[in-house]
Formats: sequence, structure tokens, C-alpha cells
Amino acid sequence: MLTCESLTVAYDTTPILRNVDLTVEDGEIVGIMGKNGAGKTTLMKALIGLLDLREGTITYEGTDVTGVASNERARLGIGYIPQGRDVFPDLTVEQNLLIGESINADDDDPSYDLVYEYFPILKERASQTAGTLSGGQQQMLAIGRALVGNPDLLLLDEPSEGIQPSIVDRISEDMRTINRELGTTILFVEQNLGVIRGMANRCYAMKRGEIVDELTGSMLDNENQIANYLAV
Amino acid sequence: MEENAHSLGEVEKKTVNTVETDQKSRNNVRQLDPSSRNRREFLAASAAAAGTVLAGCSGSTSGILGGSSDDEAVTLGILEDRSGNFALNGTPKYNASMLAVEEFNEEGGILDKEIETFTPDPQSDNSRYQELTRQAIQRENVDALWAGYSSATRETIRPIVDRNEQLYFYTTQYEGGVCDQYTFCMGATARQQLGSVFPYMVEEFGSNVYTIAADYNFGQLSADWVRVLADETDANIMDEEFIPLSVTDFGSTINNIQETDPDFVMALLVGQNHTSFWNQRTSAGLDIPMGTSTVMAQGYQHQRLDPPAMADVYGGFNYMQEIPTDRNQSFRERYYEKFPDADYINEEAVNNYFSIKMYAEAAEAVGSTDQADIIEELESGVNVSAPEGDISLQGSIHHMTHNMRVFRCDEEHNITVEAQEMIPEQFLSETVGADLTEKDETTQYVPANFYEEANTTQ
Amino acid sequence: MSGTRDPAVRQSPAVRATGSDTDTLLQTDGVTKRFGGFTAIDGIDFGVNTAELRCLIGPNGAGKSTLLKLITGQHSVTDGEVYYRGEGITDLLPHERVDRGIGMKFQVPSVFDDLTAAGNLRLPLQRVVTNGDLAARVQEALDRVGLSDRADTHASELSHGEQQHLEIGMAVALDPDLLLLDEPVAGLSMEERNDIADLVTALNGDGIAFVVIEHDIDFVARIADEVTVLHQGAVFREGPIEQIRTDEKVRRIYLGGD
Amino acid sequence: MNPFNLFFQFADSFAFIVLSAVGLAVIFGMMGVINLGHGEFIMIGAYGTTLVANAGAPLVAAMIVGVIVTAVFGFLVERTIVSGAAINWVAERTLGRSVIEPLYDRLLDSMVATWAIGLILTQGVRIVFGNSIPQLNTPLGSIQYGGFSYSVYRLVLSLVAVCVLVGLYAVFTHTKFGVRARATIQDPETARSLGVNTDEMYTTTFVIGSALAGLTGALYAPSLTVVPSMGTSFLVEAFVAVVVGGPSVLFGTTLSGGLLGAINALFTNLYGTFFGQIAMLLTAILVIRLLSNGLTGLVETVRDRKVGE
Amino acid sequence: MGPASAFDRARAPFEGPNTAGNTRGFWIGFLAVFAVLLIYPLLFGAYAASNAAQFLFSAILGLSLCFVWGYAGILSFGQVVFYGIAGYTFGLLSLNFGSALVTTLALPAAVAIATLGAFVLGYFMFYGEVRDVYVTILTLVVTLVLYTFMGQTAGSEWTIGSVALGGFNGMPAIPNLTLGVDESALRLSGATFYWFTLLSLAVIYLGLRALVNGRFGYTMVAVREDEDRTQMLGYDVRRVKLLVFVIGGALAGFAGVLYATWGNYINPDVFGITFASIPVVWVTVGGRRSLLGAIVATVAIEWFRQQLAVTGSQYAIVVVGALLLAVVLVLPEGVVPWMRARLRNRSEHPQSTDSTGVVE
Repeated sequence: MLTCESLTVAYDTTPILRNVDLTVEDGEIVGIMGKNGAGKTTLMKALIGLLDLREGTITYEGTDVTGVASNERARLGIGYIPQGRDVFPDLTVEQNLLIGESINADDDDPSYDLVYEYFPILKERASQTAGTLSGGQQQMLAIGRALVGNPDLLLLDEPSEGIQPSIVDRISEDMRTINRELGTTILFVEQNLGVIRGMANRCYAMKRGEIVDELTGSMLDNENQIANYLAV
Repeated sequence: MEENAHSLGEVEKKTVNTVETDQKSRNNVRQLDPSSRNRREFLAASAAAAGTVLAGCSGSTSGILGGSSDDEAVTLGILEDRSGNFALNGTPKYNASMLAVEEFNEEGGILDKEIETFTPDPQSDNSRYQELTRQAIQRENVDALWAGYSSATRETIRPIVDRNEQLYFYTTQYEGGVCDQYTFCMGATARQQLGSVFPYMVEEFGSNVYTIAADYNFGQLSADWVRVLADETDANIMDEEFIPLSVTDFGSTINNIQETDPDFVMALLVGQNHTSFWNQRTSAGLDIPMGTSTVMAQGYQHQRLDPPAMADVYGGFNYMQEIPTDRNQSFRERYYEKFPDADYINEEAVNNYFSIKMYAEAAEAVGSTDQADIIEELESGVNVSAPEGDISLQGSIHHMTHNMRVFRCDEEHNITVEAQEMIPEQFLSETVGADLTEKDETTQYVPANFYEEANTTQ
Repeated sequence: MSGTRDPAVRQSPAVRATGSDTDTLLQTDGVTKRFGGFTAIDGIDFGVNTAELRCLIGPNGAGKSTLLKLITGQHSVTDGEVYYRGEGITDLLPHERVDRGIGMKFQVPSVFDDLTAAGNLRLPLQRVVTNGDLAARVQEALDRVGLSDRADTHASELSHGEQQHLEIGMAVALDPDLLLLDEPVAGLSMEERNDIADLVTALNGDGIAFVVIEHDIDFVARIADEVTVLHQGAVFREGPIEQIRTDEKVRRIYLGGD
Repeated sequence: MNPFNLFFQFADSFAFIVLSAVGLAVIFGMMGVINLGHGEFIMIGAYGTTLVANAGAPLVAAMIVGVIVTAVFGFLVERTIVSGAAINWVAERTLGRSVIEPLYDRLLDSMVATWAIGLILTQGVRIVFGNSIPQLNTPLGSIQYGGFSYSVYRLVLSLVAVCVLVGLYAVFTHTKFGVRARATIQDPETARSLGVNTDEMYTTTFVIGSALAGLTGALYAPSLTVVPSMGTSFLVEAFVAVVVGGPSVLFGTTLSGGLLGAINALFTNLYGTFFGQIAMLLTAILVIRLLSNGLTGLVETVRDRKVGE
Repeated sequence: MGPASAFDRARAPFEGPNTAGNTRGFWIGFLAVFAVLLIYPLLFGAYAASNAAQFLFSAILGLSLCFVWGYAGILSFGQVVFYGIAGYTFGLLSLNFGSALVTTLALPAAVAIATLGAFVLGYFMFYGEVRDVYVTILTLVVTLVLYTFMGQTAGSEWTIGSVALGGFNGMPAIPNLTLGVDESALRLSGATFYWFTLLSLAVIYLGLRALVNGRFGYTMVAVREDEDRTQMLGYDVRRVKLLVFVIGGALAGFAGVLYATWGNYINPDVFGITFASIPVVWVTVGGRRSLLGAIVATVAIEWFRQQLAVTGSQYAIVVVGALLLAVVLVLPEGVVPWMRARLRNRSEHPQSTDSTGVVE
């Protein structure tokens, strides 16, 4: 579904990503783990098209999308859930969701009911401005916003960041359900051990802008090996 | 009255050269300081003073590499706005000047020399006027200068004109009082314009007056004159209101007038923003007659605005292109033949036209373009045949006795002449008692210094 | 007020405010900051002792950078007080706090791109060096942060690590007693991190107190005496690094692991 | 002082301030572009309306044409100058590189560029249409009250001003375009990553701002003198209102229209038009000095304090 | 060797990273141009000198804006406020008292009043945390308030001493600039005025060069780049900006006195929107971070505008607008920095072009 070859991204002269290769198959949940500053968010932004590549190609569903603008990538069916509180704070919850409708141009039937089913709190708060939601609720809104347009691929940037552990667990669970029930492919970056183990079918490890390892199947059960790539 | 105007038109051909008969008024020939005759000398002196320090040379204004001017032609400097805020008023002035020059050149020019013109566009910008006036005088060596629409412009360049002892014609109708040995004011003054329309209004509509005036010199001084005239005609100024030039909304003014309920309004408004008043007063249903010395004859509002915006407006002017005389008819035809797309011939345009003619006749009379001689000749008091009629220059005060008319604009914006009278400029000659043939001055007198009434802002 | 703070660690702000505790350099008392409807800092009491090296950790959005900006005065507090050496500085402007000895290094290296490395260092130095040779002092400062051979390079052309060094050098040039560093090693290589760690430790040894925001726990462990964990705008834990590192709750909210 | 006069003058002043400012406010608030040529955009609307009405079209139709002409003009300006897209498109095909940096969020450069546009427009219109064109009459006549009469049309204008504010509120809160445009302004990167064509949002916003300027010109065409230099008479009020209003565009414009309109009407009534203007400008200076985020900033600060309590 | 090193020592204070032209070649060129300008009146006469003088004092106004905008990031539409205030003050003082001594002293007095005006406005803004574009708009509004105010001073109640402010008609007959006491006083006009203006411009240019390359220049650039950062180095940014603004106001005031005495006249147009905008045009075209650019652009644009006006072409204003638009869009850094960069590129890669005209 998504293939990246030798992605290199640099701010001015300092490279942030170096020769990143990765693939995501249809229906998978793939994690990318790494510490702060490993280049995870940069990778996500490069994938959605917010950062220009210095080198490399990105192929989405067989099409080369390397030079395609991010809004066009979204319209091809990629839903992006940015890091932290990147909801539109002055718009209401409902208006935030409305922005997500632009995702996946092939599908013009927005799934508000589905979103409200997963996150009933959003329905409750529909007319409240997003800036007044708690961190966890904002994260749910960001996910809901990407889901409304029925994306084929979700890019999820650190879903656990700044959020209560209990809510983090719930979000992991929801993502798995979405993947199972809707068949949505998910690529996420994370540094929370629990989230990685709870969600990923497969996982890449990143360090200083490079993919240094790939963990599959039973390797993911080895907590120590994962922790090795993370902060502690 | 229209009969009268008509008959004035018929004497046109007889009026051309009456210079000899006026020689008697030259009994006070000024003793000109020989050095002041050379208007360039001060420049040369200053250049030399400093120049000698460095090089010990350079006694001429043009410098080593500077060119000298061609004395074969008569050069007229005509600085009129063709862009910027005053383009509406400046363009007809420019056109009429060009018409006059063309007519003279077809007849062989002045003193058998072709008339050349220096006609930059000062773009309604007073700084530009300063530069261009200097350039006209010092580099182009113009023999006479016509420049500027607004009083502000005139005051901007008058110091330059005076320092260079340059013959200058200012042709706009204005507030009056300029008493300047180098400046000839060709337009009617506020006292002349108001002196024609105000008594008429009092006579026709009653003696209770409300004045609205532009809050700048012209408006302030015109309002002073209204007060003076009210005193003379026993009229009563109920209230007066000064409106900044930037104001476009007249709601409160209209309400104030209604609250005061005068017999008529003197509207001394100026500029494009104030033109909005007429539409607004009509749509607000204010139907009190209005007298003016400013609108229609300059900015042809009666042609630009849709009727009945200018209904029942009475103006005191020396000229509107609607004057029904043969002479004016023929002038109009010549003008529109040369400028078929022109909008309107305003008061100022005609003043430019006749003053160029007057200059030419004076030059022919003295036989040279020497400016001091021409000023002397003009100060002797000359007559000129103008599109408005035969009029004369009051030599001692550099102003014109004008053929003033009261024009009325009706519901359909047709213009009729309601009254007509020759009115001399009296403020300088009678009230101030100025005489430029006796005493050299470069001042502007204001009514406040001579009239009690003018001094009391209400 | 957050109830998670260990009350034994610090005295009450009131005592501090009188200056009776000479060891306390900086103390916030119930500081709160709201943006729009959002509460970024929620009634924090946070203190630093003289010559202490304290690290501030916590998830993104926990309010770490905001807290530093409240201390420097770049943000005004919505509520609460800030004391420095027992003096209330809540209403002072940033430059007045700098004059009292508080220095700051920003999150993103924010050197002045249009100036050279020497020009950048000249900026703080020209304030304090009123007589004597400014050029010599600039050279000295360049030496200290290891940028002597890059003196005439425009700051925008320096490497990321060099910019971090330069910025710390600028802050140090003013002889601060307290230096606030916001993510000094983000985006740096291991080698560069070690350099910065050495620099910070050395400066701390000279008596400068530090508050360092950092995600790299190895780096934190290498330099810090004490660690404060912020979470959702409040102090979540405070204590020595070893204790924090093994704290179950801290691991859950931030460091990861079950 | 007559209370009815005061009310009507307030309505007049409010309408003038709001209508002068609203196009500028949308473009400034939404795009970070200061359009110093705003007055000339208004002038285009007025010229369009007057010329079409003079050709015999009914006034309302002429006004619609005036708005459309200005909107189209705004579109061209946005494509060629503000975003530089059209010029860059040509340059990329001829020079092989783009030559223009978009003016979004380059406040000062955008001021200089749009000032130049205004300069060209004023003189360009003068060259093409001359110094004056035949003016329109104010429709709808007057109503009488006591010894006073008021232009009905000017009253209608104040209603239109309110409708424009309400309409804009509706567009920016209740339509997909409006929500997307606001999202673009708040966080263009995220909006783009969610499939919003932010370029299109900018263009459309600029066109709406231009159309509003055109509307102002169209509405005032029958009431003011339509000349090439008429734009400057709107500029001061527009700037003052936008700055006094603060960052929240619609709310701010409404508030500043109300405050400045009231000050203007009151002082005009008490001391005359000159003091009305001066009082208004001094109020503006004081508001800017005392409230760095304008009137909406004040409202927000009060709200934050309340949350804290 | 001796004279050459003395030359190098002499130019040292005027050189630094904040200005163009730090080479010996530049200074030789500078002296050459200055020498040509000195003898200009001898070559072309007093009229040409007088006409050129206005370009030179306009350049001082341009420099004042370049200084506050280019070096401290404060875009002020209000430079003409101080220009006008000083012009009016000079007129009021010299006309009221009339003696050569007072006229001589009126120059510093007028500059002082303008400086005071800049201080009051600057204090009001910078100590009130008015920032960025709001400073720009506030200065514009203040300018327009003064325009409205001075425009309505036509009435006789607006007479100060024996001199009327005169409303839109302005204040005529302002005397020439005078240096000295009584008979021995030197009245500056024509070529002498030109030389005075030229020397002033040169002194101000060099003074500003020394200033921006000295301690204060570093501080200004820091404030322009990042106010927060500068604050954290212990600078009181408000004070720095106020000082910059006051210096800019003083320079603008000095230029305003020259303007008033050049035309012997001043009126409220100096506070009008056109006049207020023109310095922004000069500095934008010349390059806001280049003092030399401000001078060159001011002289070139004003000369060009005058030529266009002389032709009487109705397209003059359109041409000026188009020129400005082209510069803002294509060369946002300004013409002079662009040319400097081109020259530098050439000298670094001489093989890439015909390698003529390389300075250094």
C-alpha cells in the first residue's frame, strides 16, 4: 500500500532523515518507534507531504506521490493525525470533523455516525470549541477528524503524547478495532512501550533519522529489546 | 439682462487695443532698483560667493556645463494639474491655455516670435509645484507663468515667484487679498463672487442665512466675507459650520440646517468629498435654496450629478460655459473643436485664456518680453476682451473687474443667468487701500484685520 | 496546588520570600498560566537552589517550556508569584530579570542569523564590558565554547551543534547565577551531546545553577542532581534521577513501559 | 442635541465604518495581507456600478455588476501579485524558476505592493474614464420626523451593514468553505494535510474581501462622489476600525464600528464634524495603546479572568 | 604605505558587517563621487544645484526611515510627522523673531522639537507594547490626524505669535537657512544651500555607518532579528526601540527644516498619505537594510519622478507604481543589496561572466 525508498529530509544543512526505507502492506498496523528527536514526526510529515524530500520516493497504492501536494495525498485517502493538540482550537468539534471530509475524494459519504459511535464524547461536545477540550478528547477529535473521510491509510503521530495512561490504552484499543472492522491500514509513530506492544503487528525502530531495525511477530514480545530502542 | 449680455458680446471687436488711452495712469512709474531687474543675479551671487572659494570662477547661473536658453521664442510656463486630486479643475485650465497659445501662434505669435510652452504636470502635488516652478523660472526662463489651482498651491509657489521677480498669473477664483507686485490674480475674488450672489439671495429669499463652508482658508475667508456682506445687507447669519475637506457624510450638517431653518444656505464647499453634499441633501429632502461661489462654475457639478441634485442652487461667477452670448458661443466652438472630448469649460479655464491674451497684448504694447516692463504696462490698467465680456484690469491692485453674473440651476440642471453686473475688486483698492504702483508688497490681506464682523466666528 | 509534591523537599514559599533561606535561588508560588480557555500551568510551586542542576522532564505539552517562560518573564503569569533570591520578580520585565542573573537558552537555537559567531557573542558582552578590550573578551568567549575558528562565520551557516554552543556561550557571557536551558541537545549527535554535557557540568561547577528541559534521559542522568517531572501543567514527581527513573507512574505517563 | 439626529448619525457612521472596514478586515484577519489599495478596490466597485447604471441598467443590477467586477479584479490581483501564482507559472516556463514570493504573512511587503496597486488604479481609472463620470442619484427619497428629514437610502445602508456582518458570520461558521477557510488561517499545515486546498482558500478569501470592498463601493456610489481618488476617504476609517477591532475579524469590526460610530456621532453632534473625526481618531490611538489586542482582545482577557474565578 | 594605512585606519570606524562597502575600493569611489558632487554647482549652475539639493535632503529623510525600519525593524509611516513638525517649528520661530541669530538657532530648536515629538510618540508606543504592524498603522494614523488637524488651522485663532499656521494654505515666506549673527550671517541659497545639504548628508551617512557598525548597531540588528531573544540578553528592547525612533525622528526633523527653507514654505501636505508613503517607497526600492541603497534610491526615484512630471505624461504615476510593484515582488531585498550580491557573485566566480566591473 505504501512504499518509501531512501527518504532523506534535511532542515537547511542538517539531515533529519537519512535513507529511510519502509513498506506498509494493506490492512497492517505498522509502528515506528524511537526516542524524541529520532525523526519520527519528520517522517510522518514527509509522508503526508508537509516536508519536501531531499531524496527518495514515496509510492502510495502503486502511484508515485513524491511530488504531490499534501492536500492531494489526503484526497487520495491518507488520513493524518498530527502530534499533540493539532486540532483547530477556535473551531467547534463538529467543524473540526467537517475539515476531515476532504480526505479520500473517492468517498463522499462522511462517517459522522461511525466517529460518534467510537467516540461518543465528541457527539456530546459537538458544538464546543476544540480548544476547550482536554488533551485526551483532543486526541480523539484528531482521530475522529481523520476517520470522517473514510481513509484507507491512517498516519498517526504519537497518539499517547501528553495523555492519561487510561485514555492511551483506550485509544490503542480503538485503533485496533478500526483496523479490524473497517480494514483501515495504520502507520503510527510512538515512544510509549505499551502503545507499541498494544497496537503494532510489525514495528520499525528509528534512531537519529535512520531505520535501525525491524521487529516482527514474536520479537515484539521481547520488552527489553523494545525498551532498548526507547528512552530508558 | 440676457439682452445686455448679448450686446456686450457684439462689441468684441472694438476692445482690442486701448493701451494708449491708459498711459495717463502711469504717472507713478516705479523707480526700479537696477539690480532687482535682473532676477537671476541673487543666484549668481550666491553661487559665486561659494564658488570662488573652490574654483574662483562661475559667475553665471548656468555653470560651466549648463546650457543657455533660446531667446528666439516667447516661453510661457503653464503648470496645471492633469492628474491627482485637482485634475478635474486643472485639465480645462490647461486646455484653454493651449487654445490661446495655438490661436496666437496661428496669427504669428507674440512680437513675431513663436510662443513656446513649458507644460509639465504637477500632479496636484505642492512639492512638485515648487520644483517645477523653480525649473520653469530658472532653467526654462519662462517669460510669464501660469500655475496652480488651489490657494495652497499659489501660496506654495509665491515665495519662489517673488524671489525670482517672476511675472505670475493666478487664475482661480479665490478668497482674495493677495497683494503681490509679481502676481496678477485673474479670477474673481470671494468678495466679487459673493458680492454678486449674496445680495441677490437676500433680496429673493429673505435675510436669515446659514453658512456651511470648507474648513480651510478659502472656506474660512469666504465665510468671513459672507459675514461682511450680511452686515452690509442687514442679513442675519443664524449659524455657520465649517466642514473638514475629508468629510463625505453630511447627515449631521443637513439636520443642523433643518434645526436652524434659515431662508437660504450659503454653501461654500470645496473639493470632491464635499460634492457628496448635493446628492445627500436632495435625498434627505432638504429643499432650502442655496447660494454658492464654489460649485458648478469650477467642478461642473450640474453636469456630473444627476438632476435634481443641484436644483435651486444659485452661484455668483464671472463665467459658466452656458453664458448665452455670441462671443461665448464662438469661444465654446473653438474650444470644443480643439478638445472634442473635453468635459466642461470652467471659470478658471476662461481666466487662463483671457489672461494669456492680455499678456500678449501687453507684450506687443511694450515691444518686448521684459517682465518688469510688462508688469509696468499691466499696472497701467488694461482692458481685455474675454469670453465673459469686456473686462479690465485694476492695475494698482493686480485684480480684474469682472462681469459677474448670478446663475441659477433648475430641476433639470439647466443654467439660467438671473442677474449681471460689473464688479471691481474692492477689498484691496478701497478697504486696504493698497496700490502696487506706489508700494511694493508681497502679502495677502485678510478681512479679519479690517472688519469687525469678519473677526467674530460664531 | 498540586498535591503530588513531596512537602519535605522544600520550605514554604513564604519563608523563601523573606530570604531567610539563603540557599534558595528561585521559587515559584502557585504559578498559573492560562491561554484562552486552556490552562497550561496549574498552580505550580517550583524551586531551584543556588548552584543546583535540576532537570525538568515530562511529556510534550506538559508545560515545561511555558514554566521556563514564566520564570524569564516572557509570559506573564495569570496567577501566583515568582521569587528570585527572596525578591518578588513577578512584575519585572525579562531584561530586568536577566540583570538579576537569570539566563535563558531557547528551545530552537535562536542565534542571530544576520550576525557572525563573534557578533553574536559581542551582543551580551558589549553590555557588561564597558571598558577594556571588547574584542579580547569576545575572543575569550569564543574559546570557551570552542568556536574560535568559526568567529567570522555567519550564525546561520554554523552547524546545529555549534549553534547550541554559541547560544549557551551567549547566555553565559552575562555571568548568570541561574541558567535555563530548553532542550539543549535536541537533534545533536551523541558526540555533540557529550560536549554539551561537559560544558554544562563545568559551568555548574563554577557555581551557575541550571534548569534543563530535556527528553534524553541518558543525558539527564549524566548531568542532573535532581529531576522534576511535569504532567498536565502540574508537578507530578520530584526527586533524584534514580528514584524518578524507576517510578512506576512516571514510566507510565512518560518514559514508557508497563 | 436631538436624540433622533444622534441615532441617525450613529447609524450612518456605523454603516460607513463597518462597510469601509469589512473587506479589509477579512483579507487582513484571514490572510495576514494588509491591502493599502483597499480604497481603490472600493472605487472599482463604485465605478462599475455607476458606469453600468449610466448605461441604463437598474441600480440593483448595476450594483451586482460592480461587486462582480471588483471580485474578478481581486481574483486577478491575488493570482498575479499576492500569491504570484500566475507570474510564477509564466516564469517557470520561460526562466525555469519562480520569481515571486507570495505576500501572505509578509505584512510590510504586502502594504508596499498594494499601495502601488492603489496608485496605479487611481491614475489608471483617471486615464481610462477621465476625471469624472456622470454621477448617480441617491434613490429612495427621504422620511420626515419633526422638523427633520433623513435619507432613507442612508438608513438602508446601515441595515445592509448589519446584514453583511450577519452574512459573513453565517458564511464563516456555517458553510464548509467558511470552516475550511478558518481552519486554513488557524493552521495551514494541518488543514493542508487533511485535504484542504489552502491555496484555493486563500484565493477565495481574497476574492470575498475584494467583493466586499466592491459592495461598499457599489452601495456608496449613489451617495458619494465617484471620482478616481475617492478611495482615500474610506481608508482611514477602514484601518482604524480593523486595528481597534483586534484579531477576531467580524466581532472586532462590529465592536469598533459601534464604538467609533458612537464617538463620531456624539462629538459631531456636540462640537461639529471636525471634532467628531478627531475624537474618533484619538479614541483609536488610545485603544491601540491600551489594548494591544484591540477590543476583541479585551473581551478575551475578561473571559480568561472569568474562567479563572 | 604610510598614507594608505592612515586611510585604512580612518575608514575603520565606518566599516562592519552591517553596511555594504567595506573595501578600499568602495571608499575611493565614495570620495570620488563626493568630489564630483562638490563641484556639481560649478559645473551646472545654481539652479541645478538648488534642484539637486532637494534630492539630497530627501535622502536624509530616506536615511531616517532606513535606519528605523531596516536596522531596527520598525516600519514607520510617521517619519514625515517629524519632518513636518520640524519644518513648521522652524517657520514659526524664524518668522516670529526674524533675526539672523534666531533663524540660526531655529534649526537646532526645530530638530529638538521634532526629537521630542519622536520621544513622546515612541514612548507611547514602545512602552505600551505596541508592536510590528500596529506600530506601522499607528504611525500612519498619527500622520493622518496631524494632516486633518493642520488642515483646519486656517482660522485666525491658529496664530502663534504673529505667524498663522494657515491651514491647507500652509506657512509661506519661511526664511532661508541662516548661519551666524546679524550682518555677518550666511544666508544659504542656491549653491551654498546645496553644499550645506550635501555635507549634512555625508556627515549623517558616515555617522549612521559608524553607529550601525558600533555597539548600538549590533543591538539594533538583534532587536530587528528577534526581540524576545534580545531581551533575554538583558537588553531593554523598549528603550532600544525608543532610542532608534528618536534618532530617526531627529534626522527626519533635520531634513524637514531643510525642506521648509528650501521652498521657503510648508503646508499640511507633508502629513498627507502620499508624502507619508514615499519614504517607504525609497527605502523599499533601495533596500531597507542598506543605508547607501536608501540614498541612491531616494535620489534616483525623486529625479525620475521629476522627469516624469516634466514630461507632463499622465502615465507618470502609473510608471512609479509599476516600478515599485516590480521591485517588491521580484527584488524584495531591494535593488542595491541585489546588485551588491550580483557583484559579489561575479567576483567569486569571475569565469562565469565577463568579469568586468568587479570591485574589490
